[in-house]
Amino acid sequence: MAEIASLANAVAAVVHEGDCVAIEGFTHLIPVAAGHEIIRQGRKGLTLVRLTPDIIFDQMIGMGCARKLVFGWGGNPGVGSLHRFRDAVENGWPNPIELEEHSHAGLTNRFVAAASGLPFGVLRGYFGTSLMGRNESIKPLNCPFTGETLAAVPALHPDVTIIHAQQADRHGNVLMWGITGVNKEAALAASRVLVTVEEIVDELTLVPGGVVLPNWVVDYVVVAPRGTFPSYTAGYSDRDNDAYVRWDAISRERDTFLTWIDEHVLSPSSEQPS
Amino acid sequence: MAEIASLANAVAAVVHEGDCVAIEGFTHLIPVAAGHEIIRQGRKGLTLVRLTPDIIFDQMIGMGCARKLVFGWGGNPGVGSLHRFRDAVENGWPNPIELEEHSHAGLTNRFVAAASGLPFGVLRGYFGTSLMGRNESIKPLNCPFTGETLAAVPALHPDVTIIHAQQADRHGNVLMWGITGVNKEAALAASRVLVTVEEIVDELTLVPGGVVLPNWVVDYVVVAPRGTFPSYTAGYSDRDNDAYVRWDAISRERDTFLTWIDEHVLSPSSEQPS
Amino acid sequence: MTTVSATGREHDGTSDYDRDDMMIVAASRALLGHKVCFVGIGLPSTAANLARATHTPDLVLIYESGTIGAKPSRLPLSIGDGELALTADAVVSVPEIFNYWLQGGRVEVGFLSAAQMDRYGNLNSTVIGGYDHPTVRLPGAGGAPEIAGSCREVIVLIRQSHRTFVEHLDFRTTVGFGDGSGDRERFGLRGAGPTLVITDLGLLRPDEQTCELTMTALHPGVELQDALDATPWKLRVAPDLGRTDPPSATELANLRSLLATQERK
Amino acid sequence: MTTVSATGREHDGTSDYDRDDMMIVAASRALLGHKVCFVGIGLPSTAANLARATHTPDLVLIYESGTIGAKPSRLPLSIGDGELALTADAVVSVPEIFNYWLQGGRVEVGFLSAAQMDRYGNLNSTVIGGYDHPTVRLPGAGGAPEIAGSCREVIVLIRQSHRTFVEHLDFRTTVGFGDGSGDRERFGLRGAGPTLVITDLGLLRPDEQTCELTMTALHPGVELQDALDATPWKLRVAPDLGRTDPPSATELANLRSLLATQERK
Repeated sequence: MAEIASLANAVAAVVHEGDCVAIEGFTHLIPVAAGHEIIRQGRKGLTLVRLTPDIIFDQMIGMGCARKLVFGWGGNPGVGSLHRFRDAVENGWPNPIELEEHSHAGLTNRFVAAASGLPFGVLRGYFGTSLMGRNESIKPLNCPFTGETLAAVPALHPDVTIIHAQQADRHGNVLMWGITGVNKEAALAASRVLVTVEEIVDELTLVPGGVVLPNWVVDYVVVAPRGTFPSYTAGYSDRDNDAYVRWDAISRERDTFLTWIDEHVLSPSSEQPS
Repeated sequence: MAEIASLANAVAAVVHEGDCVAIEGFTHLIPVAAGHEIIRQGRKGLTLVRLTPDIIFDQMIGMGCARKLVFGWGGNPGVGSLHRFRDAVENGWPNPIELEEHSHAGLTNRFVAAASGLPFGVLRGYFGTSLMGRNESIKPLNCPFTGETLAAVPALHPDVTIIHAQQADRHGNVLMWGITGVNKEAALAASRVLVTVEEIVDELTLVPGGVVLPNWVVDYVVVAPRGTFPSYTAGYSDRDNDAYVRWDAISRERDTFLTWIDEHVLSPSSEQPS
Repeated sequence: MTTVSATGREHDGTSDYDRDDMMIVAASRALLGHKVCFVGIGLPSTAANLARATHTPDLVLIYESGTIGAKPSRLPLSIGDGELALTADAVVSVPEIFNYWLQGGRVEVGFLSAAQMDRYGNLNSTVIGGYDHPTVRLPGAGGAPEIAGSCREVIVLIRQSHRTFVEHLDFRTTVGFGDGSGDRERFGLRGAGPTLVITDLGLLRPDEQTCELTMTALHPGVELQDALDATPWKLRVAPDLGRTDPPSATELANLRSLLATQERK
Repeated sequence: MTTVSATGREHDGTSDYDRDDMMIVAASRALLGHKVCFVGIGLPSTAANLARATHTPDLVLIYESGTIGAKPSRLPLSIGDGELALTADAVVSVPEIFNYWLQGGRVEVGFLSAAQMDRYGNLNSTVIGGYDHPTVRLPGAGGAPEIAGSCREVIVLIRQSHRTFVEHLDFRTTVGFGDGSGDRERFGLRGAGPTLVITDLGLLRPDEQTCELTMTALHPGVELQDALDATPWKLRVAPDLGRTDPPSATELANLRSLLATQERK
């Protein structure tokens, strides 16, 4: 049953040292504010899971939150590389990180399998690629009817999934719309679910394309207006494309990165979007 | 690319002797008018597929359209037995029919697998039941990660799927809402798709819970107002519960059944809902 | 006010009740303290809505048609009743209901009924007689096998007689406890199975060791001999055999109001 | 009007064009007569929208984020751009996009790019150098492997040089034709694979027998020796080597209009 809590309390309650933490949102609805709170709380040793690691994972990796990354595509969308991600992989700074990489379809089906209470998902994919040999979580499986060989991937059950949505009601029922990506599946796959929202409303009004998460599958709801900045929240905020471009320069060097984090994440006034 | 056609022309184009024909709609949006047209066109030897065979399948079975039935639950919802279905199974009238029965979850996942381009679907189910031994389309499958044994079911690709929706636009894009059941999956599983609709509108306006089938996955769109009677179409018509009760009496005996079909399906004036 | 229930008897609106009413009331009581319930049409739907009206207003009703959190103001006539969709927190596809919500292990209590049940709570809703040439062809499995497999607990509503309680099922549509202890695990079924069977005579629960259904309570006015006579096998009886409380005035009043909402009376 | 394209060169709005423009125009031409296209951001998105503007207004654009039939009025900046959702016929979940629409075999043409490509059209977008200690860590697979596997055809957009055309990939992220004829079938890949590679120098297509990429046309102003020099292996050349038509005035005008819609110029 969802509890409405502060960001600090909710993150402290659900994200523990060493946890497997999925943070979803496909370009849209990226829970940046929650990621910043994890940095502030100094969580280490996390297995971070996300289809598209972008700026928020770059920041968390750069601050040493991650022991391992499970992902599909790690880049600054439309701009280029994630420099903190690269520094960790190429140079082990601030710590080496283990990589488990998938295609988007493969990782998506790991969430789907977990949400469905199945131990594995099946897809056409991976054969002939170097991913197959590199990743022990991909195995061949024969169709018992046609004999075809398909790829099986194990269900992925995060300890906690964090997503952002437009609204919740006072009972903690959640409503999101627009591009909702794999948010529902990632939430239903997890042991604990934290949803940051733009606002609490008296009553949720269903909209076209709306996805509801009832309060009995959500643990914490946190009001975090503009909590997706510089990503966006349809109906509430626009993507700040310049911030993505700026991040390229900020993140290139370790010291400019640390200075930015100090100012925009760790400083007492930094719980506002930055 | 969807063509807007008359019911008679569209059914003649997509439903051929001996075809595997899925007619979906879960209580809501049952394409009764299309089923009646199949009866009028005298199609025989069909493999009829439907999660919940109800009045329309009872009528088609009683008129000898079916050679085989693939289904999950065959009853008159809230009333009792399907007497024509029972007469065919118990007494072979008007012809014996082969049964392939599934649980709803199993048959649903056969559609999902087909829609997904996979040769099989996986679910937790069937073990310990008599269905397992009776139905060759259910096979055990071991999880390559945990070793657990699950049930595999083969993808079901109907030759044609027929569904009903609220609206289409002039380009044949389809919009349905309310309880949409397994309509999308059944359509995406099929080689040919026929959608009957309440009306053609200039522009589709998305609604909460709305499901769109773009015109490039639909072959024929047919305007059939009240085409779900005595089922219902949210926003257009209510369920005629008394008709379901009346069907029990009409269908109990072969002659009252045949008289009803003559009057309400085969007579020249019967292309109106009845 | 005189109303006629689904089973055709007359009520005077006071403490008069019949065996169906008792089954419904017992089922609604079993939902006390529960959160999420998978509901079929008929007695289960009435019982779940009686629980909402009486003691568990926030009970989440999930119907197989895809409606999650339906709050019907009248008893639905089918699991795809428009009233369910209109009052639900969310309407999702049938694949999603089965895969994400039921198989995902999110439903606490599921209701089932059947034409036949054996001593291990296995159910037949497929055929009476042989499968290929049945005496009576029944509707079939529907959602039952997976409801029985995936709900954390299952409540079976079934009348108790030699017709319904049978030594050997003609067809095992749905697994209760198979042939006894350990079979559910062997079949990979995740929930606890039929933890409660509510009949018109009383309540049965599985024995902790053997999983054989054991009469644990009798409804008011029912003697133990009635239950023994209605059961074709040597019925196990709990040493502390209890007695169901009769429906309270509130329960009956709420039930009458619910039944009065049915269009077909 | 003077605009600066994504690659930073100036245009005078006339027939001046650069190699990126030629690649985009060639890609948009390849979409003529097609119906459904899976689009990534950058050159592919520009090419697909140029095709919509120029010759195939009904081209259905599917972006991995879940937008089906997007009709953006400006070039999107990411595959999850709000403009795509607002203008789409339908927005579905990412699992649905991959499973029902891509893997379901409903997409005719997919676009891909990569850091490296070999002679069989296999692609690397994962690492330069060794996997465990890479010289350059690239973003990774994303949607590419399944786009290459399930689209009926794939068009690769890649510059032609010794950096991008390599004898041996450092990592095979995405399968083109594997080690040659028959490998796609062996890997269970359903589409025809990279039937067209568009570079800044010209066009390559797989040999019908061996699947090795063969230079079939050169862009205006490019000499065969340029292509041979840019390729580290002995490049196969079609006997009837063609010449790409230069961008027409209409194509260039439409391209300029599209690029002008980008917020970041």
